[in-house]
Amino acid sequence: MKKLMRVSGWLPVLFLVLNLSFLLGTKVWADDLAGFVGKSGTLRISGGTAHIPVMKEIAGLIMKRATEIRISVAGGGSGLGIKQVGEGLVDIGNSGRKPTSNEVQKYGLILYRWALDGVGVIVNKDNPVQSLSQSQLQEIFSGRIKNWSQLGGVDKKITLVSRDQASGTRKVFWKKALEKGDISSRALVVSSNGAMKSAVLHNPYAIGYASLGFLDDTVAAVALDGVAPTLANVRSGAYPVVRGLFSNTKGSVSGLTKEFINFLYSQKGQEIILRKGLIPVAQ
Amino acid sequence: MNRVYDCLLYFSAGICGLLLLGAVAGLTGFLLWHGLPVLGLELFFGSLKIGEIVDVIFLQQVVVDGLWPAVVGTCLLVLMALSTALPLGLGAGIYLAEYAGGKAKTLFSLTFDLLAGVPSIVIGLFGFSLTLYLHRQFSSLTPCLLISGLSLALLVLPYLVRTTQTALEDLPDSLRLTAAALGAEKSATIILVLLPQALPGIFSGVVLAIGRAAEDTAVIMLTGVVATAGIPRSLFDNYEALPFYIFYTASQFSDQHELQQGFGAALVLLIICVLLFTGAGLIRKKASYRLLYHSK
Amino acid sequence: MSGTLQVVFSGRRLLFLVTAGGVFVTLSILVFMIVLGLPLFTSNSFSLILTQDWAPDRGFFGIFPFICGTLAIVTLSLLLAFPLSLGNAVLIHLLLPPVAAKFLHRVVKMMTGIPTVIYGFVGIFLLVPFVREWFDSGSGMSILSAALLLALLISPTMILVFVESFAAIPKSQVRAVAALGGNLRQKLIYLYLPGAQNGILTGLLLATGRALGDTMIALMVAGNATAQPESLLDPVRTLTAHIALVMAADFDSIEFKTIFACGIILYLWTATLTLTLRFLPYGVLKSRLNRGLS
Amino acid sequence: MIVEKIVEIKNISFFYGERQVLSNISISFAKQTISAITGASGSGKSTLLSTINRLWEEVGGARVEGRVKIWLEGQEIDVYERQISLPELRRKVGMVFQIPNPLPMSIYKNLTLPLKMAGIKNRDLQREKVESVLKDAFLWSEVEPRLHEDARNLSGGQQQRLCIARAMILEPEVLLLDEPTSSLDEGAVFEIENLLLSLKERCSLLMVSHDLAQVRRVADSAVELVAGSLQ
Repeated sequence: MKKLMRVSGWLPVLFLVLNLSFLLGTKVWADDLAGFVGKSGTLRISGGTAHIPVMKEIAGLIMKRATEIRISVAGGGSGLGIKQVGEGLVDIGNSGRKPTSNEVQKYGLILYRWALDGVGVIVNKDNPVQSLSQSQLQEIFSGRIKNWSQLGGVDKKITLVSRDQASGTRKVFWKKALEKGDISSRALVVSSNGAMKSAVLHNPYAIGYASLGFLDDTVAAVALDGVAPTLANVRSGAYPVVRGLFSNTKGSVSGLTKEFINFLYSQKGQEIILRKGLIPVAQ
Repeated sequence: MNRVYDCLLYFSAGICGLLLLGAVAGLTGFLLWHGLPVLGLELFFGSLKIGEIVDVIFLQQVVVDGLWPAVVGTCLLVLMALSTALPLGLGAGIYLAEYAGGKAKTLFSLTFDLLAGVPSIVIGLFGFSLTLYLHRQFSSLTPCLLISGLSLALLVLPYLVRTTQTALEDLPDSLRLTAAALGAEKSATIILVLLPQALPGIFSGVVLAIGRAAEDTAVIMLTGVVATAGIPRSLFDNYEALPFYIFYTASQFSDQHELQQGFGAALVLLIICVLLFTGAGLIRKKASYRLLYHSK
Repeated sequence: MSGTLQVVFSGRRLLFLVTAGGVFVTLSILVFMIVLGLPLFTSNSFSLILTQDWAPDRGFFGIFPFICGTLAIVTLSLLLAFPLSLGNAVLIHLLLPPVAAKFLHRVVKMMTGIPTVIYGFVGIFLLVPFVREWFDSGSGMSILSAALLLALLISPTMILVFVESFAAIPKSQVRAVAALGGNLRQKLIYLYLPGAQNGILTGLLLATGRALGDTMIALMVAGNATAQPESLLDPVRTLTAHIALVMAADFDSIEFKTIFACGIILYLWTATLTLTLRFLPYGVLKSRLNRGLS
Repeated sequence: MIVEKIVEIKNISFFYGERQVLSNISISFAKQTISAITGASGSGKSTLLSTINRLWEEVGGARVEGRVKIWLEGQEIDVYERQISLPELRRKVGMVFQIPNPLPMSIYKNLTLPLKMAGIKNRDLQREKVESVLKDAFLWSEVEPRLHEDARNLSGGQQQRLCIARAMILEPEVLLLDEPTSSLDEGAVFEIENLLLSLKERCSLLMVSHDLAQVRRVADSAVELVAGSLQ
């Protein structure tokens, strides 16, 4: 009992500190984020992992400004994003492929394509093989070419890295780069673009594929039939393995979800998208 | 010839010891080497200044590039799991030790043994599918802190039951007889005599349970933990947690800074868990002494 | 005071309900998985799931490679961990001078507190590159890497159980052998190993359970490839890792349903282990086990 | 008559931690006799016995000062001078304990274990020795049909005779007996005493006992220990 009294004696002090910090926390800003200030609530985002860097950055910005807002960002893959938003488990479901008309109809999805992305083949920086033909790529991923020496590289086994079934990146890569050819079951399986990049970064003999947003100088992007996977080549249409990045909602939305989607198309939002290595698309 | 065998025995046992110690030293050394340099306020609060950190603690400021939300998430998880499992575990433990008898006792304790053996990912799967099922009934429920906490409670429940039960059963019967001879009812015997005596044993079970709840990754991975969420405002929010942060970073860090954060997080979790496990014995001794001899 | 007593006294029924609740939940885990996996039993024959390969692109949803992967990793880790644990238990209980033995015992106890995810984390950055370069085969993410880490994870459990069961051997018997001129090796062969048989088996079963149930190490360092393994250096996917990976899939798909098959298999395996343990005659050891070990 | 010594204890002091259990004891025992050590419980009788086969070393925290000499096949050996390995010493100096301690294995295996440990692997020889030692212990007729049953199923007196047989199977020169009958009933005591008297020809027996009547019945000589010193 005595203990309780002692604790309750601290309450006014606590209150004061709380209020003070609240005053310090609310500063007025006038820019694209202004729409969030004063709002509160929770926004759940999940799905495509190519979207994550952009989503995380924006979520951080918003939460820092409007501390009553909570935004959670999860991965899981495009398939999961579409499914979860459809079932109402999240507010925004991201996908790295266009949801099928079946999915759109079933759940009444509304699609927002806010960026253009390519799927690039990546190898370790130290790998001398940095250019492949499409047919070579298909042979590699089907497991028919097993050793880098067959491609003019070192005499080491090739480590294939692939993604799981829920991945939109996998689907696009499989369709457009492999032309629906086999992917060997000996391939390592990772569950996100980030994991793909770090797998290739750490294994000098690995080959994988990832969103352009994840390509930087830590890994080597492989030119496909002589065309490097760069933003410029995607924009010009020279690089073939291209896809849109979608954020999907169930039906038309309002409030926080709407503000978030709008921010993706705002000037600041498009800046962030570009900075993360993707090509922003106007609404 | 015998001498040769003897030497062989000493030699191979010695090798085993060295291998084990070497592995542990390698593991902790590796984490310390990479983790110690980043251990500091920045690891937890990112680029925030000291003044802002106070705001963080009162939820007026958000940490975006630090471990703080994960630490808070893990603490909340442990709290949730324990506050659910402790009363249940104690109750079931007392029942099994003092009331149940015959077939019921065998059957019940067998079931708790079964539960103790169920892999954590299967418990996570259970929590996840239960959520899916409930979501179809009440659309507002999604994987969240509440579900994770309850699933973890399920994970640690058998530890609590078993430690309570054995702590009570290990007490000498003379204790029960003495209490009975003094005219105490069974319930009074349990509360006033047996439980205080069994407390050290029960306590070690609680510590074990905290450790399990804090380190488990498989359960929460399926039931609501996410990479970025901030501090949860309610039981129905997503959350971050230390072990998941470590797993996430290990597989998909994008730069050196994130990797460093991962090492920092691993070191923090290691320190927490090891302190919990080794400190438990110490506190246990002290607690039982205070309880039994230092009454005020 | 009497108020509290009253509550507990009438609370006998409450205690029973609590206990029964725990029992109910344990059983409902299995029921839930069977119900949710039901479409699997009806639409696709269950035996196909158990025996086929995993190739969703071609319509194969078998989890056989994952069963193989799980068994391969668990077996190898036990093969590695058993002698290691026995050696350390012998060191602790018989060979080392008291101070050193106490130190090693402490370290082993501390090891039980190391989170699994940390083994995985260190494994990725320390062990995997090592295995890749040393054995010069593929990615380094392999049965071997996972089994090595898993061996480290399960050894403390085994060592502690072994030491406990060595300690449970009556001093009088130890003296008898000593008085007959038995040296350490002979004590071990003629007294400790046979005397601790049940303890050793218990330790092995407990460790097997832990190894079977582990998710993080396999998920992080075994590579998760869907092919059937052919060598120790092949990447594999375990049942547990399959659950963790595919749970992100479309809930209505067959792929998603297969994780319930994995769940059921894991549940049945661990239940068998628990039942075996339960019917081992291990008397004293058991209460010791329940108290401190998992 | 010249008495041939078998064991000589010289200035033995024994410490258990800080506590001194034996202080400066010197005594010698004659060959092929039964020598008794008597005294109240806690006077250090058993400890004194354990200094001869160094069994105290099995328990931590103890320390010994002084010397113990034994004569094996006429050769003088200092027990604490590493002239003889510990296992070898214990094979030559057998010991029987207060509470019978058959090992958790069959009767037959209890008896062959010391042989195996001493490197005697010949099966026929083992069988032969088992039979003769059981006969010597007046146990053969009782246990012959159940040689392969658990030794712990025997009665207390039988167990103790088995333990004596087990100690004798290596043909030790000295047999240490630590209150060998105190846990047994009267009939069994009588049988054991008979057995001990019959063993006298083959080896020297050192027996700790607090039963003065027993000492009078079987011992050729006796000394008394009081609080760790000879009286």
